[in-house]
Amino acid sequence: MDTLADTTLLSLDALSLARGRADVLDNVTFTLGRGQTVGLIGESGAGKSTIALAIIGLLRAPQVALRGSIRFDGVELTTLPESEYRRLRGNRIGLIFQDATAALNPCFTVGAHLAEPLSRHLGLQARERRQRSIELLESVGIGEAALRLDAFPHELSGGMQQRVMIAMALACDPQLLIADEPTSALDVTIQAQIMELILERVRARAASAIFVLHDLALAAQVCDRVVVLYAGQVVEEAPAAELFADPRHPYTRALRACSIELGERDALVPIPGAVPGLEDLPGGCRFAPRCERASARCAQTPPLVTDGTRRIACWHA
Amino acid sequence: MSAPRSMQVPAVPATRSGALAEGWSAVWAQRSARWGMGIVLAYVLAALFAPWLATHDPVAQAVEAAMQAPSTAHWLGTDSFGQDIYSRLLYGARLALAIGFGSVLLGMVAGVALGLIAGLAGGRIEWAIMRVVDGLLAFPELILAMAFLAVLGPGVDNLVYALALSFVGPFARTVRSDVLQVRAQPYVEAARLMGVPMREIVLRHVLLNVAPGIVVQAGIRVSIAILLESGLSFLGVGVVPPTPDWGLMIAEGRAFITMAPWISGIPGLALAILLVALNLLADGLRDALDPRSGETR
Amino acid sequence: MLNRLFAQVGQTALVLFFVSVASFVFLKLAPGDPVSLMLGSDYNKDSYDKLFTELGLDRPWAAQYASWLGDFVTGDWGRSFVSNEDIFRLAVMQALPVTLCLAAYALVLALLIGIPAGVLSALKRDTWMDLCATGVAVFGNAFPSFYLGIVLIWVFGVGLGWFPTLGFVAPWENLLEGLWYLTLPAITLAAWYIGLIARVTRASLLDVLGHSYILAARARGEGSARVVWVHAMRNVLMPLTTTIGLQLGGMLRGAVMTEVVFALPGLGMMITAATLNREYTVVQAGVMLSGLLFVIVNLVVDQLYTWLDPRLRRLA
Amino acid sequence: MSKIDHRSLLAAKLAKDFSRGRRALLGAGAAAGALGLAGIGSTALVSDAHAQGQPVKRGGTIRLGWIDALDTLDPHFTSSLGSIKVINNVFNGLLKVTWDGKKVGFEPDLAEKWDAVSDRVHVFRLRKGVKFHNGDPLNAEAVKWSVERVRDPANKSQHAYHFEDLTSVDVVDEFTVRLTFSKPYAFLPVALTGSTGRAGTIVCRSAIEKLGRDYGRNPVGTGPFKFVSWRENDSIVLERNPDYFEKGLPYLDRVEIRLIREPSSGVAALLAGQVDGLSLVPFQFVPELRKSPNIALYGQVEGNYSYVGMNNRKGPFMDVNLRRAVAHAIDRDVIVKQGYFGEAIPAFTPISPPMTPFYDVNIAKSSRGHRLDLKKAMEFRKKAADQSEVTPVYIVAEGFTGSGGSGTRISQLLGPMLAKIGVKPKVELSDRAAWLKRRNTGDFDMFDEAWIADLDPHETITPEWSTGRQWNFVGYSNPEFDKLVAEASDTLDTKRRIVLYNRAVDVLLDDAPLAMLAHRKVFKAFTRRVRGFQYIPVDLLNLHTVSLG
Repeated sequence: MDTLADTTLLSLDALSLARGRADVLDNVTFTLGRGQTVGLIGESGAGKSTIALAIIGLLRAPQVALRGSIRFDGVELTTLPESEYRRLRGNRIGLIFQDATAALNPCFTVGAHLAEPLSRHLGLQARERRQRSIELLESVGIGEAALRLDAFPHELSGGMQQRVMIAMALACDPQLLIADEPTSALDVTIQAQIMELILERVRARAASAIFVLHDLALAAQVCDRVVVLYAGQVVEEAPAAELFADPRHPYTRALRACSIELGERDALVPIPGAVPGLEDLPGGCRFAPRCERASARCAQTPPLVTDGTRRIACWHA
Repeated sequence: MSAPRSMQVPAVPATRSGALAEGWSAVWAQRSARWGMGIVLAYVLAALFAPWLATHDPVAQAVEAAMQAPSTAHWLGTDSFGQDIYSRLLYGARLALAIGFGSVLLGMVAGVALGLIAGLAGGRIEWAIMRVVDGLLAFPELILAMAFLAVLGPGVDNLVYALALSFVGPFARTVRSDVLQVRAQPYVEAARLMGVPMREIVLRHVLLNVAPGIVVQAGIRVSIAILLESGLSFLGVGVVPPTPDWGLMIAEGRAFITMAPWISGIPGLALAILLVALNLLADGLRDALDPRSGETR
Repeated sequence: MLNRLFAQVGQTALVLFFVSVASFVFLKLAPGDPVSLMLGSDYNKDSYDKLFTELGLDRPWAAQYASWLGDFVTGDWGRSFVSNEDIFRLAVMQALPVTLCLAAYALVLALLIGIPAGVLSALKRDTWMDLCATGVAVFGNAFPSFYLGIVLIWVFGVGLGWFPTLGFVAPWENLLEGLWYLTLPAITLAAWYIGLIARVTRASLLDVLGHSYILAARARGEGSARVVWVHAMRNVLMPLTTTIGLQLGGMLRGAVMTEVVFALPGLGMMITAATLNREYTVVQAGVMLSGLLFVIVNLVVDQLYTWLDPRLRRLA
Repeated sequence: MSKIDHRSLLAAKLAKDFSRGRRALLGAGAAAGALGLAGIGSTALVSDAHAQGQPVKRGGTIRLGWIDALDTLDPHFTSSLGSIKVINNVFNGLLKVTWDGKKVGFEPDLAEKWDAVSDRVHVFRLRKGVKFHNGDPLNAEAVKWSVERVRDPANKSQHAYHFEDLTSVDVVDEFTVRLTFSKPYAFLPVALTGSTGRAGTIVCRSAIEKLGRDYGRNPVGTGPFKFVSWRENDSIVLERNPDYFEKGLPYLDRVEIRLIREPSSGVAALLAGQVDGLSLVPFQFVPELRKSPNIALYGQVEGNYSYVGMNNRKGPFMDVNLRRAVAHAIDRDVIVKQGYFGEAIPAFTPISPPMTPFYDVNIAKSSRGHRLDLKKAMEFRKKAADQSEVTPVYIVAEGFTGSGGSGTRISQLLGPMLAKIGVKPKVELSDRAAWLKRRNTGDFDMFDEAWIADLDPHETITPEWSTGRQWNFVGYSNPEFDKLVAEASDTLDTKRRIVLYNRAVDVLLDDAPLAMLAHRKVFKAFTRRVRGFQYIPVDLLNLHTVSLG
């Protein structure tokens, strides 16, 4: 147990989350080791971002109904008092948002944004804060950092804004960095740079990271492990390379088939149908209505079966 | 604290064209707007059926029954002339609603016309119209109405004209800016390039698109009109007594505020409740029809 | 920049010119004149004619207006027919400060009450607290100021004796007493704005709280209070400023009634009395002044808005 | 009619009045007869509070709420009783009005002695050592200049008619001035004090020559209080005149007058103790104030009458029978109760109770004057030319009754009464400026108003109803009436005057250009800490004897 606690930074155990009548997450379980990166994959509405928000504690009771457990560095987060949770956020857990333009307060300068966690968590004084902020900006590849501190978000390009977001998330040297589709709002040419930057910063600090992505190929490139989510459930989990090379769940396969970068052009097959509404989910396997291999058995919920380094939830696997 | 709004708030229909019908159900979907609408409806009904609901002639005086507290004979008491307050209240609702809606409607028609002309014509015409509108806006509403009434003399019809005049400015300004916005839309440009006559463009695209904004604006103005009307009557340049009018009733009753508080209190409360309801309704209209405008108009 | 300023000034002057012509024509068309009022029950034709001529009211309208305008632009605002008071002194030195004090006090009160009420009802959305706060806001919007003023006078002035019921003590001479005297009028005038501000705050705050940057701030470990009052309110200030700015010009509307009820010698009172007295010179001065205020307020709000919203600032 | 008659009349009048004043000071019966027309000491009438032996507290500031409107503080050009009430504290006249609780009297004020040399020549001896507030001496020159200022047609004072029979004003010596009239002038004491002194008030020449029209905003007089400031729509401040000629008076250091447009605010301020008194109390508030133990109300039926005027020149009321029908259809008890909240008495004729001995105390039991008689009203109505429903235009202006405007109450009350005789007035409301214009130019069929603060039948009916006179707005003309009032004004014998005025009134009321309504009380209100106020029933608010307890 001790060794496990030492190597595991974060573990989600049977985490379920309901908001009103909508079951947003159902029985989500996975772990993240120290220095590891894990990717959360799935379509919109699969619950990826919800997991991110649940981990950082922005979706808690009484706002939502939360069951199961989230342990971070040996501490149970679901019952953690808000005041202590606040000390984790932005400090030991950093969050990078999908759309930096929206996630930066239009009324505050870059410097003000960066200064916040520095003063709150590290208690730095104005002079130190400024120094540190400049270092941070430089570390994420922003030139003329001192000038940029006084800039407002709208005066920066999208890529720059995302770099600022990253700098903010890294400001306090977090043990865990959660990146929620950090590049999807950016130009393709910049996406790679930003991804590279995040990975580089994470590795440089030997931190762990969770990447929320919808692109399986990208996940395969940047993550150690990948968790595939569908309609709030984990359907498959595996080391990234294995999963990409040999997806076993029909949904994972379908996702891979959608992937443009690595798949051949004519192999691009869209998934029929749409993600079911969270308020009236089908019984049994939730993917069954869209699954080409669906059969009578699928009316029953498939268990998440562990198979070596992988886990999968499908009767047909 | 709240999470992303899209998850909590039911999406509001954002399409502007043909929004009126959808808007109606969107208004109805809001609890406070439903309340507002219900109360306004009750007032309208009370006004319509005043002759049947009233227990007394609203201007019948009874010397021996002056300044009586509410009783079974006079449900809401009597004023200093012995007139039945309940009956006056009902007939007063007629006047308040007629003046409120009448003046806003009139001001709206004139203001929309001016705004449309200014927005569509552009150039010198627009410039001239907008300077006049600025001038109207620079007048304090009450003073404008007072000056106008001084010219025309008091009376319900003149009151409606005077109030309407003070509403022309705001409507014209709103409509003009809406028109400019709509004009810049690609589909209007496209229609123009396709040779659709300007008049048709105005009717089909522009008017339809600015309609929700106007309706919202009108909704807010009705309560202001009623407020102004009562103020003018209070100052003694509005409605001619003994016409049952809430402003007059309050003005008359203010002399007896400790001895017979109901004389001014009841019409005051009736006025306040109606205005609350109108405001709720206007809020609902705004949320439903013109969600982006916020309260910034 | 300078060109824009000149255009602005020119346009303002034109609008004010229009306003002055309109008020002149209105008052001339209105039956009655200051002389009948001055003579009152001691009316006789001789005195009437003499005074009428003496005041220059027998000249053609155009001449009367022209001479007024000529004097006005050269800084001579003339004298009141009835009181023979110097109008510049009356309007600018005496009435304007009263109305400005009243409006400023009312605005501060409205902000101090309206914003917390709006925030409370947004944060406790759909609870009884929201209902109460909304109720206060909505009722503030609903009571005619003359009635509210009279009720406040009787309850807090006569009944409880907490506040003076009338009169004006210059706050620049005695701040505390000045504020004390202005409290009831300011509440009366503020009521409408409390409602307005609470509603705008609630709506804008709900909108702002839905933005990711609020979530992002919380994800950085910011406390709820700071998130609401710093991150969110900073953004709420923009729509709030616009609304208040648009309505502030109309504050004179409420001020008229409030000043009459509380016997405050402000602009609203001055214009009301002068309108009833048909003193076109005073009304014109008053209306021009209020028009000017309107324009200035708009300019200030524009500036404030640019200052509040960095996105509107131009990069130097 | 003879000299003797005249002198004895005045002598008797003055002796009686002065002796009463003396009696208060010196004790009963002190040399009343001996005084005759001779000089009166400069000793002041002592106020009731002090007569009662209460200690008088000197100093302090009284704050008064002024509900009625002011126009100017120049006594020769004011038309407003609101102004007069202030003016009477800043200025003095040759004579002043007094009240003993039963009847009105006239006493020397700036004059120390008044001799009627003949029925046309009056000599006034002035007090010595009186100074205007700016230091100018009050002397015969000043009086002459002041009287001529009113009389001079070039100045067009609306009060000039008081002196239309004045042929000359002569300075006899530094402190003696002589007024010579072209005919016997019984009205002189009233002319000098009536309309509460607008014509007989002495103003300061040098100040007027310096200030011109501004004098009305910066009055300089000889009175107990000096003018300090007037802030438009806000306040007027007066301060104690240390050199006032009545020794020891006034008691107050300062008077702050708050100008209040909204009467209910004024009443609230009084009840809240924010002001110590009100210049006027509209009838609506009287019951409220009567209830309050901290408030003293001063008010009696004064020299006034309210009436409905009907246009004789045009419209339905050219028909005398219709006018008579209206005059007899009005229930004056309802008007008194509902219109004036019981604070009035029905008016049968224009002669009001303070006009002793002209007022007939048994008028109610007589058959003279206007009274409710529906049968009679219907008879007149049947005689009227127009038998269909008549809709005369009734002009009204907003305002509380008794606070300057006549308000709309009377018109509302008259509606149902007149409906009974098929007269349905069309009420047209306007602001006061428009109302005055319409009244002055005869643009109406009917209106209601009141003539107020009158002391003598002459001023209460002559300029109002004589052919072509300035206040005859309805265009009434009856040579018989004109002849009777003209004769009465040249007559000095009181008994004869009574007969003449009674006949004139009967003619007037039979023609009914007006329908009588009521004689109203006029109220002042003070908090209980205000002591020594002397009530005078011509709407005056003199503060020189007032102190704060």
